[in-house]
Amino acid sequence: MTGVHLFGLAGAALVGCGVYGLLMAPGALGRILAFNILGGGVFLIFGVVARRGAGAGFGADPVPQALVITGIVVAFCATALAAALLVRLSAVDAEVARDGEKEKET
Amino acid sequence: MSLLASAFTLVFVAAGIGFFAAGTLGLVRLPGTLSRIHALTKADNVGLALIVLGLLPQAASVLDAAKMVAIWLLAQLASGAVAQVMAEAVMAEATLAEAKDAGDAAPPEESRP
Amino acid sequence: MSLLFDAVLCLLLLAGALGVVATGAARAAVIAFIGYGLLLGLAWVRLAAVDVALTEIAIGSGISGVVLLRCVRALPATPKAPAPNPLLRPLAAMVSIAIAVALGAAVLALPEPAPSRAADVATALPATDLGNPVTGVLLVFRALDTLLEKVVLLLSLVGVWALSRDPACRGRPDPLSLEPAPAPSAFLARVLAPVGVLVGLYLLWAGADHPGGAFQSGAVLAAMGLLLVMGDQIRIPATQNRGLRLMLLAGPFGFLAVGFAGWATAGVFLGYPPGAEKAVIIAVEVAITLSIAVTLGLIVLGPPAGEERS
Amino acid sequence: MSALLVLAITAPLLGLVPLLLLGPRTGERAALGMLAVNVAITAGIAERVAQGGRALGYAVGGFAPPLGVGLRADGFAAAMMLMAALVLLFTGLFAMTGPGDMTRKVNARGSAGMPSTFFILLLSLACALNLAFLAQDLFTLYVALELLTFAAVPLVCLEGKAGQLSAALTYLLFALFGSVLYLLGVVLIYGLFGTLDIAHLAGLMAHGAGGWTAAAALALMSAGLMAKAALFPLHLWLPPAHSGAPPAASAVLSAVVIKAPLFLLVRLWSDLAPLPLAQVAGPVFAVCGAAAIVFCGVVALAQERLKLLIAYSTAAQIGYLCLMFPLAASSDGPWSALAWTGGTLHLVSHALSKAAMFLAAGLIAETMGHDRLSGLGGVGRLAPVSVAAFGLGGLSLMGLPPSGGFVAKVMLLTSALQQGSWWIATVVLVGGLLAGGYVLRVVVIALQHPDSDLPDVRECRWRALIALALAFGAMLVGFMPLSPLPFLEIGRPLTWESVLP
Repeated sequence: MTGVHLFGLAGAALVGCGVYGLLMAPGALGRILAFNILGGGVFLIFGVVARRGAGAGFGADPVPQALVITGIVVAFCATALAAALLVRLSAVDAEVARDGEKEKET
Repeated sequence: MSLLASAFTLVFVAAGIGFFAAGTLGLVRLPGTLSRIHALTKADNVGLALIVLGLLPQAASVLDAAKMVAIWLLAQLASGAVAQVMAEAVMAEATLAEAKDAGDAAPPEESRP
Repeated sequence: MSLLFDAVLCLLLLAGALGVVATGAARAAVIAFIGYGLLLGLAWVRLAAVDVALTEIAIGSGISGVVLLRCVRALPATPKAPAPNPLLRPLAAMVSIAIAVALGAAVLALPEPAPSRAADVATALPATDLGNPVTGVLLVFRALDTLLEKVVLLLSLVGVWALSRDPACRGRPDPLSLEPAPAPSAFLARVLAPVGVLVGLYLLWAGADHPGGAFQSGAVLAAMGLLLVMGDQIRIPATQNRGLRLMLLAGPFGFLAVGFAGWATAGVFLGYPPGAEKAVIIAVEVAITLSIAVTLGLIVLGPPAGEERS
Repeated sequence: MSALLVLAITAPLLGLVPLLLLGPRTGERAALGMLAVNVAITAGIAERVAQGGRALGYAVGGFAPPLGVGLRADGFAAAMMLMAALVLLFTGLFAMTGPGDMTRKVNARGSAGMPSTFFILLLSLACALNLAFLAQDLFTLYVALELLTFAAVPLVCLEGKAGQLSAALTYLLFALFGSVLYLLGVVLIYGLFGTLDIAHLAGLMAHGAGGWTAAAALALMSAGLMAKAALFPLHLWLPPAHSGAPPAASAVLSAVVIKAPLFLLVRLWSDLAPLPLAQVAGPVFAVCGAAAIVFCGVVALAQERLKLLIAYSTAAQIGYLCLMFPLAASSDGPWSALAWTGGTLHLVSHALSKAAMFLAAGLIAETMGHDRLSGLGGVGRLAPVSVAAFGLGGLSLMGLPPSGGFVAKVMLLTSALQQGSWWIATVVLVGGLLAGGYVLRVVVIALQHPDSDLPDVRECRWRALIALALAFGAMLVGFMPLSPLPFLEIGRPLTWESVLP
């Protein structure tokens, strides 16, 4: 058992955590966070693959590293879009609820 | 020489970790946001300073050492300013809560616009 | 000794992830997530992937954290969505554990010696004159992915802007913090921002040969921009501002232009002119850093609030 | 090396510059121009593939796979690209600010053109789809899928209503979950083989390398693609998202956006996976497909709103492609080739007919002010062209001649009968009956004598003609001979030999 194996197992466990969060999170924000945990686990496994492929004078295979960097940015974009959707949805819901109450009063 | 440097590093980093531990303990155990911020910023600043100081002899070049000192300075600046901002926010919230309490004490008909 | 360190780090990572997933309170979960991101950055350093570590800490933990904290502040304290049936909890836990175990077994069963492209990269890298192989993969060997990922970034900003109340998506986004800014924020912005910009530019410059590069630099620059906004040092720009839009387009379309120019200079799309590879690559990096910084900052600021009534 | 492949990906992006920098009208015209250019480029690619009888290839940056990223157009990819480009152009024309839109009163029920954001998203979709059809690198395909998601999700909520926003959020979460699963599979594949190029991987996997980990990786990638394509049982996000969007957006979402993950599913299982593995996986897909056809078909019959009905019909029709997998993976030469042609032809004809039906439904809803089926009696008098477009598009769903759906379904049916798969043949027939039920229900209502006075409005004629043109397109596909098409087979099996220098 080496450190690299440990990180591989940790990545697998993070994926498990993320799946649990996606299944059981009470709200959309919880699901967004779980998606990020899940993504982090997948990236970490990719990092382990990269580290195992060390050679030719590099500490880790550079191709997976570059792919992970791209992946992190894409995951950020997804998080940002989902968060913005969630905020707008809750604002619109609040408006609808307020209008409903007003109608009841009149 | 290298033995001496290692001993120096060991002592100072250990001391720094001690301060960090104390700061974290304060964060977890102390009551009230203000006292927590106080414990955290004070202890962590000293802790970071000790760790940076302890690591200086290990730096490969003067430039690396300068980078570490710069990290310490930046962290000082950020934590000091952020602590101030947070403290102001806590005070503002407290004032708001007081005003709200006073409002609630008044008869409900009047508090409605 | 280092195995012990790795083991402790893995356990902390796991605890952080469980904390995020199990915490009911939204704000606490987000703060736990930021801490988890920092730990993940450490794990990347241990895996000899410093470029990824910088990206994870700057974007995966830093800017994502700000976006999520803003989201928490804007949401009502009590979510209306009902929690899933607690009876399902053991079932979900079992499914998750099964997935984790199977995946762990798959990771341990990967072939030895591991297949790798490191040798290919090492052979092809000297021709580009770059010292950092990750930058080489991102900007030369797999430049198409990087170019399109810039488009993804732009598109996610378009998606955020489309959520504006104003159908034309014009105006300025809502302010980030209290107005007027508290004195310490203004002080921090004035003192830290110049230093931070310097750090960002250093990351960009160093990225050709050492860990660093456009993403890491762009994230730091975006953070400095947000700091200036929070400290009332600069005004949030309106989304229809022509200069702003040019900055957004500079990265993806500058890159695309270099790609087309490759036909003339190197005979192939996204090829670099022989002899001047490094100079052109750095020019592309400057353009995409600018766009990344502006786009990230604007994504954090959120949809514009509509045209101001004068 | 064919530069057209690069242009197919980059040309649509060039249209973003005027949209983001110039006024909305100029940007809109430039976008439509770019969509037309995209049709020309994809037609050029299809023509070259047909002429040369072999696939076109391009190594981006001059770095051949596995170090670099390769683009490759075979017959199947070229057909899909041309279809997608046509649907996007027609939808763009439908959504543009047309004559009369600017002067029309706000309160009159007239469709104005869509905002600039719509055209930004449409062009990005064109880029993402072309990339998904051309890229031969599993990670580049991941980027293509993400690009597709980021262009598709905002389409759902362009009007910012509460229902649309929540449908968009659900769609985004499903799509992201799909992406992560797909990426996890990609990571395992890289760990096993050290390359992500499909042609290289197919060669490596053909000898059974990778063992159960490779099978697990393919399963993960397929599950991710299924979530993105709304394949039963992961279809729950589709009906609210596709029915809530504005008509032009619904049309592209239902017609072409879900086709990219389906296309990749076909790539994965008929080009990448070794045959023994595909023979194991085939029946699983077929069961999912059969469940989709029957379950979603019955639910579509029970719908009270026209757009929801069409959306459920999309979820059902996706199933036909999945019926193809066990038939195409059998070692029974000509009959498996027939099934493969039928399944892929179904992707094309469904795209054209579904786009026509969503556009027509949008016009019908706009004319009547609602899309409740119970209140649509007699709408055929107000919107005759739209109802005709809806009905002609419906022919293809029902599998009646002359239509692309007819040809595709007869091919699947013949192959199933020849291979003795009675249950698949039964599902094809039952699905056709269900589709007949829900399409005819709408047409009968539309042609009824109206219950009450009809509103004094007319359908927007030129927009209805666009829908009709798409429906005719779906019919034209029906004049293909009932045999495996040589064009779709060009460039199979996958290899870079004689494609790249």
